[in-house]
Amino acid sequence: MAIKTYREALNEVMHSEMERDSNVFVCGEDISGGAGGTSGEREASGGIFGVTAGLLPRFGEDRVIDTPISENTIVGMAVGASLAGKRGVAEIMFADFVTLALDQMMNQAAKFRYMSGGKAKCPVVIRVPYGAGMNMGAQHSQTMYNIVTSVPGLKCVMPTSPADAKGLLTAAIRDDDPVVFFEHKAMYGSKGEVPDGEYIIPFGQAAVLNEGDDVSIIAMGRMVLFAKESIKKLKAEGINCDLIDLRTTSPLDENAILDSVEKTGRVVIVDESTPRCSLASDIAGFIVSHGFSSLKAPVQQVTSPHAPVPFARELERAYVPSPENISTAVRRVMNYK
Amino acid sequence: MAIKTYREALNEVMHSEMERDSNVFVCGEDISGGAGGTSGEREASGGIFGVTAGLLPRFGEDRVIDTPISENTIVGMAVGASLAGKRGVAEIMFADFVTLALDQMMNQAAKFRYMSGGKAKCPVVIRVPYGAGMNMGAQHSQTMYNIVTSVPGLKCVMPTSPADAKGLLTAAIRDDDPVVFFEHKAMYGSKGEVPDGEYIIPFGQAAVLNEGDDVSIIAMGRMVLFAKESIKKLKAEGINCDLIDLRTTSPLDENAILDSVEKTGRVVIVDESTPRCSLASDIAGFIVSHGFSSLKAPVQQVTSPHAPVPFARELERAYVPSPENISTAVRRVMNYK
Amino acid sequence: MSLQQSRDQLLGAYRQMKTIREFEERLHKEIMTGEIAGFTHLYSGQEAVAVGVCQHLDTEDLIVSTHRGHGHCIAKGCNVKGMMAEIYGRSTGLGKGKGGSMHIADFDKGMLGANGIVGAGGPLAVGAALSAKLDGKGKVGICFSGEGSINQGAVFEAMNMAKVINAPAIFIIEINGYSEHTGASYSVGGVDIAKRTEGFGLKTIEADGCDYHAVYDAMAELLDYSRSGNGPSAAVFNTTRFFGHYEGDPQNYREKNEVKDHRSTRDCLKKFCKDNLPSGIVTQSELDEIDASVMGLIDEAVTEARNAPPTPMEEMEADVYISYE
Amino acid sequence: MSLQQSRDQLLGAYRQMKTIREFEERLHKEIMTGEIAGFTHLYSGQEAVAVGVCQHLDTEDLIVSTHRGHGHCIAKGCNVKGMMAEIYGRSTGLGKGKGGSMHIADFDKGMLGANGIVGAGGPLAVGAALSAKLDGKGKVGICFSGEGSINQGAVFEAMNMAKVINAPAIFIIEINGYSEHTGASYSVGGVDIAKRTEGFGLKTIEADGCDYHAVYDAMAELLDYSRSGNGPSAAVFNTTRFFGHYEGDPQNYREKNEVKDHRSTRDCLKKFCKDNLPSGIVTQSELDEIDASVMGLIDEAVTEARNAPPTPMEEMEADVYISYE
Ligand SMILES: Cc1ncc(C[n+]2csc(CCOP(=O)(O)OP(=O)(O)O)c2C)c(N)n1
Ligand SMILES: Cc1ncc(C[n+]2csc(CCOP(=O)(O)OP(=O)(O)O)c2C)c(N)n1
Ligand SMILES: [Mg+2]
Ligand SMILES: [Mg+2]
Repeated sequence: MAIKTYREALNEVMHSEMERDSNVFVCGEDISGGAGGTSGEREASGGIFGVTAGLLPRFGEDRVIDTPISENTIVGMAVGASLAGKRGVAEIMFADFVTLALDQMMNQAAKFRYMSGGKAKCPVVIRVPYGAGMNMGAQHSQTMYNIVTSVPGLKCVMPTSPADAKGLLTAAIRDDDPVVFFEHKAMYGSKGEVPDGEYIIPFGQAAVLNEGDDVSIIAMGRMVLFAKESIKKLKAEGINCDLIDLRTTSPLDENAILDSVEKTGRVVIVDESTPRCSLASDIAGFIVSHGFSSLKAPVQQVTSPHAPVPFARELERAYVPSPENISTAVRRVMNYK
Repeated sequence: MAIKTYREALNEVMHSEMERDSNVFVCGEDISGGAGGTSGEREASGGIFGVTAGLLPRFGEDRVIDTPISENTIVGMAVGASLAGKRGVAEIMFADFVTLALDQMMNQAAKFRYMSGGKAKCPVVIRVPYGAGMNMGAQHSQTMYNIVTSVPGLKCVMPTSPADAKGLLTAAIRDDDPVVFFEHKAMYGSKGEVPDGEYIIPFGQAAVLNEGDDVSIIAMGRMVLFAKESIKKLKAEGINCDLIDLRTTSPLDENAILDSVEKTGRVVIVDESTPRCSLASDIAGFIVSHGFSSLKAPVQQVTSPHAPVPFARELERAYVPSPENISTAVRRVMNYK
Repeated sequence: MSLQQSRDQLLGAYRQMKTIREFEERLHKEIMTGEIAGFTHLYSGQEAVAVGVCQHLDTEDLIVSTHRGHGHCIAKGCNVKGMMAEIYGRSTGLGKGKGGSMHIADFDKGMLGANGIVGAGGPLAVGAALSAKLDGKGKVGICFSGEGSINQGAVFEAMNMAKVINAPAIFIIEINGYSEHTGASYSVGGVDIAKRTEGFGLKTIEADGCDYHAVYDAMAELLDYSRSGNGPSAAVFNTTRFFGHYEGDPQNYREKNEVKDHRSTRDCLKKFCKDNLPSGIVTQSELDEIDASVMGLIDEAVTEARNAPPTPMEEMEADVYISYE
Repeated sequence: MSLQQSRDQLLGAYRQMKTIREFEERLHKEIMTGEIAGFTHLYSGQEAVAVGVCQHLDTEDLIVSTHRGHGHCIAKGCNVKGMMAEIYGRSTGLGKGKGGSMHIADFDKGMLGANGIVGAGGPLAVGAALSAKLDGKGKVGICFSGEGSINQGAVFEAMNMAKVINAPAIFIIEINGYSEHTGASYSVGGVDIAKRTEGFGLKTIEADGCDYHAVYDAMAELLDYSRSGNGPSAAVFNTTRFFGHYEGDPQNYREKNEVKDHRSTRDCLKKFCKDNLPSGIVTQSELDEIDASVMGLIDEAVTEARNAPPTPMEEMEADVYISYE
């Protein structure tokens, strides 16, 4: 095992999967950068977040495709090529731009197999940097994974550590269904141990990152890191929490959720999205429909408010769920009698 | 009061609002039809579902705008004009095509007021025929209202009777915020009494269409009609249900939901959408977070399955929630002890 | 003047055009019985385009079609009975009845599907072309579009993308005069579609879409160009549709005699006969034989579809994913 | 050769260009202090376009801008201090600090907003133009776009839509050579943007975007055309940006001396002086006075923004709707 950043883990998977399978290609805006520039530096950036660095020099322009600003066609092209036998890994620079590519995701990629009676195969991966916390304003900070999760035919993956980034991206590229892969922008620099060699994490298996009998905290994406912080403080107060990192929101590890709820009877769900039709509500709804008899207290949903992401630093800080918000919610379910 | 169809009610509102306010205009594909045709018949269709009939002859081409097939721009144009002082009423021919216009809905219309610190006003209405049941296949049958409901800054309206169609569309056109207005395709021909003269239904006020102490059925859109059917049969079995027609899913009438749940303690939510991050889960989640102490049984969510809408008649019939599905769910919550 | 084609090739082309025509004429009748559900858009009148294009292709050349896809399917070699059963929504359909008329596909035949989203085929076809480029075997990805779809952002993006990545994508634009109930002269700003495609740097040819030979020849030139690594190209074909936009369309926007006139002056099958019978390269009796065999095939297709078992209930939730847990 | 402008007008134009330039040069420094959060895209180098266009407009003419919007804002008359405070994310900002650099708007000034979604301004501007058309007062809706945005479907759709509905929309395309880290020659298939806009039936003029007079004159002609009911038009201006795509961009894709060279050969302020000082219509001392007053304004703007109160917490959930319950 070596210590690596989330960014490095993702980058290495793309290198190794492109090496392993010549059908894999990547495409997106400025994923190498430098095309048509005056310096002659053909890889000028390696992606705006540096995640695709080194691919172009190694695999060439045919398989590492810088594109014009055309999100719908970036995704659609990857989908079309994947129907034709390739494995496209498309990058949407910011999750917010999923709005522009949703038709190819929801009406095309997600439905081909079904509409063809099982004959089509569309092994495409759409990588989506998401999330707030960097003062990028209302159109560069959204989460969007609730929309993706809602679509039958898409899988939705949200790694929260460098190791999971490796295991899940490898699984995504080898998966034969369309996968949307959410990477939190504020996590690219985060570090952790990453297994050497081939490492695959199957979809639909949540990780139990902490065990405790009092409260079940169910979280996804960057919120898992905040939940970890909160758990440490709560432990000092004598509150012990299960922490369920969903890892994939579709498929959903229903058993992991129900097992934990059965044990604790008290639930806090942490979701960076705005509240309506969110993952938080999805899971709260799932629990009240399927784990009702275990429940001892109202399920607490910790989300952003029903508002766009504000620009001003102070507001954005208060907007995104924090470890303190999580702790407060946990204390509230503990105090419910 | 006169008996009118849902289609007629909508059509009359557009006539009267365009008459009343010269800032109102409508736009969409084939909303009059006939432009550039060889017959010279300038209004050849009045909209593919006939909802905009008669507007062009009465108000002329400047305000009744047939457009090319460009959903993103149809909506964006209505949004831009509405920022500039008009009131645009845009039609997206099928809800499924919201995928193409989502950027202008979610990243533009929904956010202008917030991002401008309250200075912008965007009184746009986007009319969206939605829903399954007419064998139109996976790309012409979707619901999409869960996505719209999730977006802060949009309002989401779903009339279920000709009277509500009148009252809510009038409110939508006069509302100063962006409104997305969902009309079920299978309901256009349905009839009912419609109040004469000006009739406005404020947003955020659910309708209690039936009262009963046993179970709360919460539904929206066409599912309300199915719930009514189910309720009749259940009554014969001695089960009495509240029926809450949400009418607007954003804003949501939280009190109407909680009041009913407090009374019955048993809840069935009926939502035509697929299950994940749906309205059904949203409301189930809301109830378990805010009405937990009243609950006597698991909340039942009646939705379509996590699958695209199938074409074959038999499959589509089984796919959409039916009155029987609702009754089964009601019996299940009744039998829970 | 036109490129030479063998007798077999000509008879094959005729058979396909005739099959499309009769498939559609029959559907037009069957739909009135109420047995066929949903939306059906007939291709009748435009046969020369689908067949003139697809005559040049093999199964590794990929096509992406539109809501009006039956003709493209037949021309690309899809099984006619499987198509009919799909339109009837039966288990024996090409998509087990789960897709329907607007979603007929046959991936084994290089037919990536009809499509209910106008314009969505553009990006998909560029992807198909990209795949062909990566494979380096001189194959192409073909996008069929109506002239109405040429107003959809996706199609423009696709043209630009194909040019930038130098993919062998060919955009076939069929101007049948209408986009639903709206005339082409209204919805296409600037009107001249070839000027648009040229603005994207696509080599473009315009030709008469009611003339099989004109289509065939234009495509020979474009395919030669795109197969040899020169990047994307476009063909603009003027044609006509003999039925309404969808079955049930009262067509108020059309001059009363337009279809009748076009059936007599712009029928691609009649034109094919006029062009090929006089020289004797094909004979009337050969064509008659084909006609009879086509009619027989369509008859069987309808009978079998009608009698086919419905799609079983398990299919409702099957094939959403290959694996999901 | 160029259209005559009064001394006052020229001094006004110079003041705006200088204000934009100094606003951006100052931001470039302030950003390094870490006090300004988020993404900032500087407009420096392109001033002649914003000012040459907006000199013709009044508050009822509407403009829609891009992520690189500061210049368009200033040229359209937005309050400079309110802009600076917005960029600092303060309560005194034009959007109370809730929008930020990418979302500065001033609806009272006919400035419908910078925009973080590349290409989204196209449809919005057509809407603004439609509104102008309905009002019938000869006003226009203007869409600023970079040459990178010209690959976005929304922009094409918007051009077509404007043509079809004959709306007085004017598309201003600023070719500054790059779309983020990618050169224009790569991302624009077919390369010639004017050929594209003409393909949509837009009257199009190309001119030197580093030359205030060239921009001004081109716009006079287009505005005359579009204001008089002839429909949409487009201008393609070649220009350059003096900083990176966003602050912090290492600009590896640019030839080492490119910016230095452009600063010496393509500086629109220098060109303006060369064009207008010799004739004596404006004098160096007048310009010096303007320079001093601009520097003073920017200084004050920064000081006031820094000292302004932060946006209060109540604002976090305010103004999502006008009414909501
Ligand atoms: C995205 C989208 N918008 C609208 C429609 C409805 N619609 C179906 S076909 C059609 C007209 C298409 O015109 P054209 O491209 O000329 O094809 P044609 O029908 O003439 O073959 C429209 C508007 C659709 N299916 N998809
Ligand atoms: C829809 C969308 N895609 C991508 C981006 C990221 N992005 C911001 S600016 C930009 C380049 C724009 O280039 P151009 O239009 O030439 O404008 P310039 O930056 O040169 O002013 C890109 C790709 C975005 N903001 N929105
Ligand atoms: Mg057409
Ligand atoms: Mg640029």
